[in-house]
Amino acid sequence: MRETATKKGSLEGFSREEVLNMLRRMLFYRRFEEKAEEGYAIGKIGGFCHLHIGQEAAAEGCIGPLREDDYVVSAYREHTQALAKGMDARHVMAELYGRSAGSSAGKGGSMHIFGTEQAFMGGHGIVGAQVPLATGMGWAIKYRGEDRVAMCFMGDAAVNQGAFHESLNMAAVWELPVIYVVENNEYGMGTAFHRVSATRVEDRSVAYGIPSSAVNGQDVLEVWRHFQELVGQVREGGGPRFVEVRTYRFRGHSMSDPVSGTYRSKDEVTERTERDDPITLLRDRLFEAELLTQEELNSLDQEVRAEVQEAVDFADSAPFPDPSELYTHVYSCINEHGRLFFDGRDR
Amino acid sequence: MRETATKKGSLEGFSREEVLNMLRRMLFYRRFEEKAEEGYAIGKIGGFCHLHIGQEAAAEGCIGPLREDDYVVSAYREHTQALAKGMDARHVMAELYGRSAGSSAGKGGSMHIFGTEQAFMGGHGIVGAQVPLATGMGWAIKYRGEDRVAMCFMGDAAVNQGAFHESLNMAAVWELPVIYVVENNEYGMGTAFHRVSATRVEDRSVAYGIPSSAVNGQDVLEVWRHFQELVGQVREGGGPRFVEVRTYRFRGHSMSDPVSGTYRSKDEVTERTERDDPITLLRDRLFEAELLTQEELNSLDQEVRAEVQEAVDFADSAPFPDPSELYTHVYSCINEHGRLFFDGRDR
Amino acid sequence: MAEITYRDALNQALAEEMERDDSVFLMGEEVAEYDGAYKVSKGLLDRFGELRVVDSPISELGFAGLGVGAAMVGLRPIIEFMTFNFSLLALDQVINSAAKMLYMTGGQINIPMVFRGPSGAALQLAAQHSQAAETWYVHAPGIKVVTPATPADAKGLMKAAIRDDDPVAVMEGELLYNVRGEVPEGDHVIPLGLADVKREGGDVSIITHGKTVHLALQAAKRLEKEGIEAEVLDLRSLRPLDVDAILATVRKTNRAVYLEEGWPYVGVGAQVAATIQEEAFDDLDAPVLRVTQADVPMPYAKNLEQLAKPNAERVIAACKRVLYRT
Amino acid sequence: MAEITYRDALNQALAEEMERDDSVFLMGEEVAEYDGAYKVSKGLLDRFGELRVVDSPISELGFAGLGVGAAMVGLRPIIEFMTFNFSLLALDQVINSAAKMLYMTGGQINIPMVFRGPSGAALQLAAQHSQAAETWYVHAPGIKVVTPATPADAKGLMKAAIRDDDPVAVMEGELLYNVRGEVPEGDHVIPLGLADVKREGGDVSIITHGKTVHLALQAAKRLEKEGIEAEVLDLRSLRPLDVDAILATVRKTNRAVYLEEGWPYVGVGAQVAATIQEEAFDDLDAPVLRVTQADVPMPYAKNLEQLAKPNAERVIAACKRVLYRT
Ligand SMILES: Cc1ncc(C[n+]2csc(CCOP(=O)(O)OP(=O)(O)O)c2C)c(N)n1
Ligand SMILES: Cc1ncc(C[n+]2csc(CCOP(=O)(O)OP(=O)(O)O)c2C)c(N)n1
Ligand SMILES: [Mg+2]
Ligand SMILES: [Mg+2]
Repeated sequence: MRETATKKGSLEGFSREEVLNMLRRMLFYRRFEEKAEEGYAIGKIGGFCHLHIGQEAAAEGCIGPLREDDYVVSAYREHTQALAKGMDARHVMAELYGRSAGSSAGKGGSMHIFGTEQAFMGGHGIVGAQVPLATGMGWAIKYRGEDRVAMCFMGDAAVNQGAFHESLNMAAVWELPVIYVVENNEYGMGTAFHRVSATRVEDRSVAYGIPSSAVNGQDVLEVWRHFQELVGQVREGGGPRFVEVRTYRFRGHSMSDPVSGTYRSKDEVTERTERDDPITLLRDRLFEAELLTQEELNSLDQEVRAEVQEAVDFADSAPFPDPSELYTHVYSCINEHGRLFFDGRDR
Repeated sequence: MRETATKKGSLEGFSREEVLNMLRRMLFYRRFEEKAEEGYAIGKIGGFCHLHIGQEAAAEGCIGPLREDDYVVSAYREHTQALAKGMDARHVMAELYGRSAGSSAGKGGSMHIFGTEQAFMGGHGIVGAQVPLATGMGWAIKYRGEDRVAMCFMGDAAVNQGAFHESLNMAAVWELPVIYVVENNEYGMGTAFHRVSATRVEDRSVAYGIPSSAVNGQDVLEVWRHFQELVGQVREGGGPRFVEVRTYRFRGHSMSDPVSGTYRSKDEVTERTERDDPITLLRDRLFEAELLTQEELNSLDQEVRAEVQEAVDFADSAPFPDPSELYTHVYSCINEHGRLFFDGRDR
Repeated sequence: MAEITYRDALNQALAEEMERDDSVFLMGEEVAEYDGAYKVSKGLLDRFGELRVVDSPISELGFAGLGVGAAMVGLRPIIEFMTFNFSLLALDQVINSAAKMLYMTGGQINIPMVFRGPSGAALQLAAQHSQAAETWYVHAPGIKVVTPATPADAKGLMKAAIRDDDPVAVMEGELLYNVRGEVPEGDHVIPLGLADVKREGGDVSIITHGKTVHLALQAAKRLEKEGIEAEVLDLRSLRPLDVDAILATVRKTNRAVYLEEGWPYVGVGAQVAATIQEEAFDDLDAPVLRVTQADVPMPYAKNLEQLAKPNAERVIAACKRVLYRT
Repeated sequence: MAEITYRDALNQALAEEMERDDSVFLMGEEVAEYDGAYKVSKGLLDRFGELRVVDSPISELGFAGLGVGAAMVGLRPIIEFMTFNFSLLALDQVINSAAKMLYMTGGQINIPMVFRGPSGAALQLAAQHSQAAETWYVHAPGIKVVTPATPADAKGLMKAAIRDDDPVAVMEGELLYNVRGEVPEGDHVIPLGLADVKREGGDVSIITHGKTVHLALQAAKRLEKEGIEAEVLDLRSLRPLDVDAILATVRKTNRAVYLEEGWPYVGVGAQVAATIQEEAFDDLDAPVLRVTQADVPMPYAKNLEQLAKPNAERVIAACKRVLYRT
């Protein structure tokens, strides 16, 4: 189907257009996160804000091969995954800004981005809690006899949660169509993975008999190719899969945390961000293959920046939620009898 | 150290005395449980009562090689393990009878047998909850630089609890002196292990890099030998171990559950109880090796029965807890100020 | 109307709703092959097959979360906790996922699911197996809680819970499963949030929920012999809570006792007493008193357990105290 | 007396107690190398080494249970929850193991341990990260709960909690860590169960605990301008609960408002209101009112969050209502 790697105008079997598209989208994620960073710095965004900078190839390469109706579930470092799944950047940014036009009407914020129309199922703040949820979506797919796939993102530290264990066992027993993706960025906050785990991430699915693999998460082409294959297997009824995507967190854990410190040195971060930037890596390969010029890149970046700026403008000019929204969306069904709220609001 | 298996007057390297002792103790466990069964039938024992009948070799063979000050922690099917660890049968039976002379002063019952003097640390009713507790004891051993061992029993179904996963990871990371023992009696209540687990019990520690092994849990000599080795390794700082002890539950899950039914056939139970009785198996080998006669066995059994009967008599004649005991042991430290109880008892 | 057990009433409700709506499924430990630890799901596996009646591993956090995930995409899971004691392990998913989902998605995702099973003490099950779970569930906005006391209420509330579009915890009682009573056949649905006067009386109100409704009725009968007419109000639903019914009975009798099987500190009775004094302060002729489990973990010994549980004597004494008849 | 932050007061308490008793250790996420997510354990790793200050994996149920196990054999663990929000995952070990252990062992095994960390909302952390945990902990007999509001109380209560032979939950506040105040040096221990009158006044009692003590003081100041003298009673300890102090302030002012940052339904305020009307019925000139978080999951948007949290206006309004000044 794809052109071969050697063929002119292509890269490792991906057409120029496909690769440029990946580059463009990764740039878009990067610029989006940079604007989130900025928004946080100037106080437009509050709370905890976890950036995906450095890990864009995971968003692009894992989600890219999915179908629109496949489910994606994630943790709190999910902005770019939401974008990758097709959510409108304006609604995501407005959510970060806590505005009524936000995807969760301003009620969720950075950690709780949801877009049901794009089957992006959040945005969960309790480490590991999304793993049973994704498993439940896999269950629903099986229950209904659909050929969808549920993809569950988690961080490396999440594999030490009980919920992870219980979920993978159930997925294996019932052969659910779930791909569990660990984005191993080497740290859970300030704790290096190996300090709190006796084995490699990759080894963590053996106990459930779930096929495991690992990819270089900074190489979007490798990630994409690998996930394309996995998604196919799972869609065809192959049961769950487990993947370690090896990556690196370029920023602090959240906007309130330092980029380096007692837990990782400045030098380490400098070295890794210089060496392992997924966008730079792809750019250089495109340059090398003469599929992209600096000018083309510049204009790509201009486009992307404009698009992100538009999202920021949208967010910034959107109204805050109406005070009356405080009490909506607590219950979807306000029963005819009895009282549901106990703070005296109806008195 | 031990005599060889071929030597006369011995069995597989154990002296006649050692083996007879094992037989005697297993008989003791059996008779104890039969009396518990009886006590339940006549309403002297209430609540949930889980018998260990058929699994006696696990109690004897795993705990036998331990030192007095090694910790044993278990679930709710723990009567014989408490006895194996040295607890007085009278206190255990009195606990089942809910009397003040019971090991937990009648407050714990069948599921909560504790004997701190014998380092028997319970008796826990929430499936899997004892696993972190044992891990904490392992932590304390390491913290204090002792050479004790903590042994943690659990059922096959318990390996699907998140607490299991979280604990084994910590034990591995910190190299704690804990032996995790899964008594695989093939069922968790009415659910066959393979119906709710995608892999074998034995495979469950791979993800943590904890050495794993399996033994025939109906052969007390094999169990003993294996655990003697493991205990030595762990005591010498070898870190945690994981063992599957393959056994079979001869009775219903608890006294309130049927022995067979939709989940396992009567035939299966008959076949297995006939084939796999750890006491019969050992007896036959002793007969065969001409280390025991029927008369000797009979008198052994008489002794054991008398001892158990004494425990029953003790329990049955012990007083119920004094009503004032209702409020003791809630707090060990009743603070000078403020109220700790809110049911109006002090008014 | 047929007289059937509470257990069979629940079974009917489950079967009828599963028949009516094929997005409803039941998952939990032993619910399928074993027919349920307490046989509530008897026959459902045969009738609906193993995709709709599912034996889970002992992974409360996991399968509760699986239920929430399935509900997120439109199924209507019924998650059975063998008992609510074990559901403490799952509380994170109940509160942080199920109860908060609708809010944090800005209304995008509702969770139409049921958590069910027995709550509270049975007989001599000791500290870890005898716990009333109401407080842990009812505290959080986003979830609803019902506590049927009779077979008819069990059927009617279970059906309403399954049809409700929000997460509903249905707290049953192990000691209720064999209770018999008349149950309307067919589509008997009791709206959530409607309390029920189980006995009328003008002198004092015994307000209660769940299993202790029967105890309240016993106490009322004995009080009658002493010339005291107690009204017994069964809340049936704790959230939504029928505050109107509570205030109505208090306005009628001017004296109230809250009876519950759980612990007192931040128990349901604390909330109801606080509410009554907030909203009917001038109607009260005496403080609202509470009769609860003794404020101790449940002891195993039969005699201590009896002392720990609320009993008719204590209810009667409380009623007399609010009537200043001591 | 030095003026230091609440954070440093806690740090002092931890360091002094670890110095005093080498069976005390601290375990939790990020407590060691990272100095604590909120820097409460700053410097402790260097001082006490990695056996006594331990970074755990993100396994709340596991390491809480590990702490209980270590306590069972005589260590005195301090288990830090990065925030109490995450402790819902560990609740089974807290309630079923820690709180019930002494009872179900018939007095053989006490659990001398501390669970600590921030509880309640900070700023814009949304539904899953903004939860007050009091109700889930205080409900069960066997556990104690304290909620220091000032640096001095933080030090004094933390030290008392570590020395107590029962499990004690110390609920701190993320928004309190930077609060400064005078803290006695050295062995400053505040007995559990002693409430503290943070402000005297004769017209109305604002009873509260934890973070909202500061809000109560603000409200009292504003009320003063309107000629209303509010007494502010800081409970400090929720279990043991200083009921005498509660009754004393109510007997003095005859009017009380409970202020808390958590949800209302079975909140601490419900218990305190119920207790007041039970035990000081005739002293009340008005119902006890409650000011709480809005009964909704915490919203992210800044304006909604402000509306959701209790504020001075609402406290003032409640005070005026119980004074019938509206
Ligand atoms: C159950 C739970 N415990 C602790 C936290 C606090 N916390 C948030 S993110 C995080 C680290 C997670 O690291 P990892 O899973 O590797 O994901 P990453 O942040 O690196 O993407 C921690 C400890 C939480 N949100 N939930
Ligand atoms: C967390 C929890 N869930 C459910 C139960 C109810 N329960 C008690 S024992 C049991 C089966 C356990 O089986 P297994 O671990 O194999 O041990 P066995 O009884 O066979 O010794 C179940 C489901 C419980 N006690 N705790
Ligand atoms: Mg990470
Ligand atoms: Mg078993």
